[in-house]
Amino acid sequence: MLFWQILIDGFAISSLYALGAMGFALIFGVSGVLNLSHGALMVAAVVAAWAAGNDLHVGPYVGAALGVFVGFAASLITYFLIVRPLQQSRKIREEEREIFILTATLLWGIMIQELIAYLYTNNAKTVAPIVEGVVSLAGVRTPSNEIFTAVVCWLAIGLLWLLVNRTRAGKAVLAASMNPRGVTLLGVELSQVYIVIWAIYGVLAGIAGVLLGMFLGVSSYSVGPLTASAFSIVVLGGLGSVSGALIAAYVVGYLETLTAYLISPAYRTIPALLLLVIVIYVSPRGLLGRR
Amino acid sequence: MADARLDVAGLTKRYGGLVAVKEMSLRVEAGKILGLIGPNGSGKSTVMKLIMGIERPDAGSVRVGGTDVAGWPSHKIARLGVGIVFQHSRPLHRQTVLENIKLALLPDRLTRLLADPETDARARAIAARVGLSEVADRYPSTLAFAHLRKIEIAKAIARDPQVLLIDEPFAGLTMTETSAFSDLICELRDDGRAVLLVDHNVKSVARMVDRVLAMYVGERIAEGTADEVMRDETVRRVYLGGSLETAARPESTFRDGTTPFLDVRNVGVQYGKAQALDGVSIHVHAGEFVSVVGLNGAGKTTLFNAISGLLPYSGEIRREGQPLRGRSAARIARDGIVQCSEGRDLFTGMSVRENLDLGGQHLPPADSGRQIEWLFGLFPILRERQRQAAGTLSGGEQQMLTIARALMMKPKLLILDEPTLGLAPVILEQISKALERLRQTTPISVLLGEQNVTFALPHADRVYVLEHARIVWEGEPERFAAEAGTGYL
Amino acid sequence: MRKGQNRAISAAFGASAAVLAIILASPVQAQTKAPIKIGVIAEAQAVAGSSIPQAAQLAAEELNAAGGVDGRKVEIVSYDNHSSAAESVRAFQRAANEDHVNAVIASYISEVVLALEPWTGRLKTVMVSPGAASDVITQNIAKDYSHLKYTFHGYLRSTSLAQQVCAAAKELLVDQLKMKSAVVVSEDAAWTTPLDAEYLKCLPTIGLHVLDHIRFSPDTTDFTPIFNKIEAQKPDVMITGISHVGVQPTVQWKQQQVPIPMLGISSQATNSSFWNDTNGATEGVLYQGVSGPDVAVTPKTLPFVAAFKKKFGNFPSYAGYTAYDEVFYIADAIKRAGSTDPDKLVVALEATDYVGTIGRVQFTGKDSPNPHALKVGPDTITGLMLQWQGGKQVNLWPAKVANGKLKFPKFIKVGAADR
Amino acid sequence: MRALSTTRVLLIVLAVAVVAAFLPFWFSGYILGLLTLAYYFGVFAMAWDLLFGFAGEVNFGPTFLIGTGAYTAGILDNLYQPPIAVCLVAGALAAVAGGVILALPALRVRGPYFGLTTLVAVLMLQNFIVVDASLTGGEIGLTVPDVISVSDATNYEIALWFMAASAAILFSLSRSPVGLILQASGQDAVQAGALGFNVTKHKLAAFIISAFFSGLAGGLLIFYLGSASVGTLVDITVGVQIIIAAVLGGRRTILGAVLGAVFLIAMSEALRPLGDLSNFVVSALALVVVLLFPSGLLGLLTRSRETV
Repeated sequence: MLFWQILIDGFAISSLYALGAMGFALIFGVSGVLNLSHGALMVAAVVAAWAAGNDLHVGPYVGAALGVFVGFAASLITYFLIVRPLQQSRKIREEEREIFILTATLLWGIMIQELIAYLYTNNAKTVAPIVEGVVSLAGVRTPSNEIFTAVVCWLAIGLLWLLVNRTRAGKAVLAASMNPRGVTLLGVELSQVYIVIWAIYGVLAGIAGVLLGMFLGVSSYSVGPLTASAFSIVVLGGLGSVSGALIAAYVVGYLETLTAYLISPAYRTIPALLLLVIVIYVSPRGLLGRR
Repeated sequence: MADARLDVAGLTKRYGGLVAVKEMSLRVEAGKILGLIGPNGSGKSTVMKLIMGIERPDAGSVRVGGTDVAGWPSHKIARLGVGIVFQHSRPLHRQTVLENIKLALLPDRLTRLLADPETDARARAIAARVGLSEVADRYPSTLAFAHLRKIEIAKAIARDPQVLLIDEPFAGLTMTETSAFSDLICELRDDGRAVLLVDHNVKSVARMVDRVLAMYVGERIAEGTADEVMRDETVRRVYLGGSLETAARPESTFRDGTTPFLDVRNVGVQYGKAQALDGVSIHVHAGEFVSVVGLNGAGKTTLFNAISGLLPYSGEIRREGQPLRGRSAARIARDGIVQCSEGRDLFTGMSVRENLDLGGQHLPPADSGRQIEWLFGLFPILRERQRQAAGTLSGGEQQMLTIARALMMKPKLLILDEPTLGLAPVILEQISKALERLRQTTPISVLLGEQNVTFALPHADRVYVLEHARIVWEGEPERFAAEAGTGYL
Repeated sequence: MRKGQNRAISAAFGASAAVLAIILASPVQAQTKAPIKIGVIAEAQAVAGSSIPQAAQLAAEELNAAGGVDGRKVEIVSYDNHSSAAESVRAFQRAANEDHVNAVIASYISEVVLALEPWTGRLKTVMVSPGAASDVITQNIAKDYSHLKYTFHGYLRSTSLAQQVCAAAKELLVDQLKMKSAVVVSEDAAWTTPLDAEYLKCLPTIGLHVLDHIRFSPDTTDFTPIFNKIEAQKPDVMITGISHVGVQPTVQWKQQQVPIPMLGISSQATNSSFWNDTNGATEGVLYQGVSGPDVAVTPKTLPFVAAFKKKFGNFPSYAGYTAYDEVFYIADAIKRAGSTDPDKLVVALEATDYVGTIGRVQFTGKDSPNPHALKVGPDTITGLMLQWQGGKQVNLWPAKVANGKLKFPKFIKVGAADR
Repeated sequence: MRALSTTRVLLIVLAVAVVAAFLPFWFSGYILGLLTLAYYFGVFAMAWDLLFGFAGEVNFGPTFLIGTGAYTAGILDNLYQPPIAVCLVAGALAAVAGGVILALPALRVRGPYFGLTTLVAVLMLQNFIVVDASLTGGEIGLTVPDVISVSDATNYEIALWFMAASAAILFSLSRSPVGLILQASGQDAVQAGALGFNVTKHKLAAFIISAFFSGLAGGLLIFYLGSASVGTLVDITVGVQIIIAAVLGGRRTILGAVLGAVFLIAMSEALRPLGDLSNFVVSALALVVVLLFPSGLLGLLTRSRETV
């Protein structure tokens, strides 16, 4: 019973983690950017979906779509307003570019967070779920929404896989994540690849955010923890490796669930952090890192 | 025997399966200069790093004045009296030249909060010694490249090392600077130091060295005086290849007259202070096969990257009369000037077929399929390897894939940067044949950059020699051996 | 209500408080005397906290409209503490040293009030808390009365809260529904330590056997393991002690259809916006309150709610009621003391006997183990037990002010079978 | 800046500090309180600059050191109430121990990976504080029974002179032979090693010094505020604000960090009328500076001769 419980709950939460972290990994793989406003983008999507339901009184589907759109738009704004100017700035030394991008995206995340707290208070928000009720899975009473979350996550991951492996633009993106110079030499404009990946990333973060909003709920305080969790998953999986992030998300998700069930919910995140420290120390490239 | 300041024996270094240095032995006596030469990738820089303790050797001994220091951390080796002059200078930019020299004079102690009063005088003396007196109080960023190199020398000799390692002493220097620099090195030798000079070819160091040791793929191939080494058959084969057969078509047969397909005029490129290209002019006619030969570091890659739009440059690069400046690198590639870079830039995690498809992504699917069939004809091995990940191919197969991928773009001009790097002779043969077929059966122009002359000359219609950022010779391949060959060693 | 706590230093640096302008049509003669200044330090971005300055403002306006205190106007100076103890200290220092307020109304978070408590003695400034619950606040006063006597606890102590929950649970659950067992589940915070201790003491006395006692981190976002663990023990009810969290456990409780009712302290549930925040998941949640929007606890309650709703467009949080009353009884104490001298003000406040919106306010004496706490009981403050039903907060207990019947959503299995 | 000798700069620091020491005669307690905080954050930012600007280590976890120092001092005071000085020393020593722990991976892994370990260190500390609420006061804060003084002016003078002394020490250190070696080690560890410097030793020393000042300032800060909390001392965002102060002021200048910290405070004070939006605007302003003037305020004032 407990076994099935952990298996099912861990799967749902891990799928969410995976979706949230994959876009993050993709961006790092292609452009070497660690976007520390990640959590803020996700929360923005949740709050948009929530506000659409509460203030505009739209249905859950429209609300969710609006949330995803906000994630998408916020991601592109982040790229054009913050990341691109820093990537192209000639005033910044190459070896310091990284810390500038990290600092700027973090500041940007704080701005989004403060704006949300100002407009909608820092109370937790939950998005009206698209599906309600519970079903029994292997004797475990499971909310339909939890199943829905896992299904949508895997649909999105599957679509991403198809996009990357079955379309020309997607192939170019994948190729760019392996060797950005290589695609330039093949006549692909990297600047366009960047726009494509930030758009994909925005949609993924938006979907992950809205699902999280339906599943657990978020507040403006979730910004930091969400960024940190994506960050640790991506590091664990190996910076820049999308498939590594997928695996790491499940490692972290199940480790957390196991801890929560078997030890105490209060210690939930600690074993995952310990694992992270050990992995960084033993193999800084993470589980599947390339760089 | 006993007075060998530096005595290296059986030194071996492996990176994974690759043996970078294999049982190297060398000795340098006080007051002597040993030249360690070898083409790119021969392991000579690794030897230097092993001596300095920057890398740990897997086997062998490094004796400095009798003490075996193999495996020591580099600061301890330095304190035992070994100094190194790096090829790339990275002075502290916020400190003056003098302060940079003072740095090297400081004791390695945490408690030293005030410098000894005599440090200043000693630093000034060293500055005077290497010819930096006039600029001692200026900041490195305001200085010429030669001065930056001198700062490196000054730092290296600050601790009065008995063994001095110098990596590519003349890279990026002009003729006059080179001669001033070699005088300085000779003076340091006359102080009674043992000097190890690491460089690409014998010629550049011939004037100063007492002995030369030539390396090739991690092993010693010859040792002796500069003349002996230059006459050595193995060395000649490594650098110049065997007998050369050429089949050049005269330039007049290319009918685009005064506006060649590619016209590079007076192009210069700077990396920081170093002049990587200096007033280079070359041209390639439509359908012509042009080789640019030059040693590693001469500027070939820089030239190709400038053409491909990957670097800012001065001067003018035109394609069919139209300036290329302002077009993005990707646009230049799409328009038909396609580069196979030295590092190959393959998508190692993707299959051979996927790599090729990416090359053909701008083509309609039908064209792309036809092009792949044609390429499988050119490189049959790739057909067998279609489903294999590019990263798992052998070096030669990877090189073929790189060329094939570039050809998928239906280029008008194909730029090949060092395609032979690290490849076995059998593979060279195959690539060579493919290039010849390309030359015979297609209208594609080729611009080939090589240090391997054997490979570069047979197909070439015309040859340029690039040396120290400049074009020093241009002509038909058959004239090369007589006019430029000796200078090439 | 706070977690992860992403705090910009800029915020840490300063009490970035918006001073609410208080410009009222005022009688000319009143302006000849200096106004009485009351500082309000609260959590402007939190729902429970945001009502505090609003309610205080409303009270000041009503007082001033009636001519002020001995002709002196009452002025509210408010500070946003961003839910941070350190910022609250900054704000308190500013209020005392810079703005020279005569008294401070501060925060619904126990930790904040505990951090401010020593400063009330250091800066000799009277402070009344409208919403913190920890018993430690008053225990500290007992330990060092001469120094900490400036602190008044204007909200129920955790122990009192627990006693009220027990009293309500006895009538509603044990007497009506024959429940026998409970699990105590609380967030890990200063205010729940005495709360849980009292729960564990009083629940068995009313006939509820405590099967387990769970404390979870206020950082928790996924409550599934907690609910599962509780459900496995098959209790009849969960007795709650939550304030910093609220939306997430409630939503997940509904989503997972945990078949066990929740009753106890759920501070966020007292807010009228809780229905929207949880998308209605709060249906059936039972929570202790000192007042409800439609419950006439005293004759002053409903007029206050109406005026508040008219002015600010929403209903006050629980701390809004107490903050409103506090302005009145601080003003009253100043009037009786005839001075704003802090020591005289303390004496006057200790003698407070004021009927406000939540009941009759009297403080325990300085010889009590909990000096300066609110007295509770049938004659003073009884508290309420309310339930969310169809988007409305319905009061069920005590019976004389009840306006509805106990009702649970379908997934709750009450008295089901033979546990 | 560059043209000035170390002694000159120190005299200027002294002069500015003496002038600043008279501010209590003109300014209200509230402004002094703000400056007090600014000075402590200035010390945090200077300590960070020593690690990043000189030793070249990207430390995203300055708050790990600060938090370790502050909480050690605070918990000690809570449990046994020894003299405050004892608590401060214990805090600084604990921070130094934390610095050594942080340095271990730094000497092993490079670049972004080191940055990650520092981030993880902060998360671990944060978790420890939150979970171990009975000892640390948990999420909302630890209240200490003792404070150094309740007088704004006294607190201000303590912070000012502590900051000035730290600035003088750290600045002299950065200009001293040791600072030079540190800078060389940070820029090119291989070359520094080849010049005979034990890079490990120097970097470790930098971590210890940075940790010492961070921990001491952290301890002083909680005995000024009377409380410590994750949100004000440990959270990653606090660390980022410290980094922002240093970057705003100008990296590799040590003194710029103080300027950045004071600027941030002045800004948030000036924007106070905006209420809840002030944090938003301060972040936006800092972002604009980062985007448009990467060399920072001191860089802007002195037009550093360093060119890329």
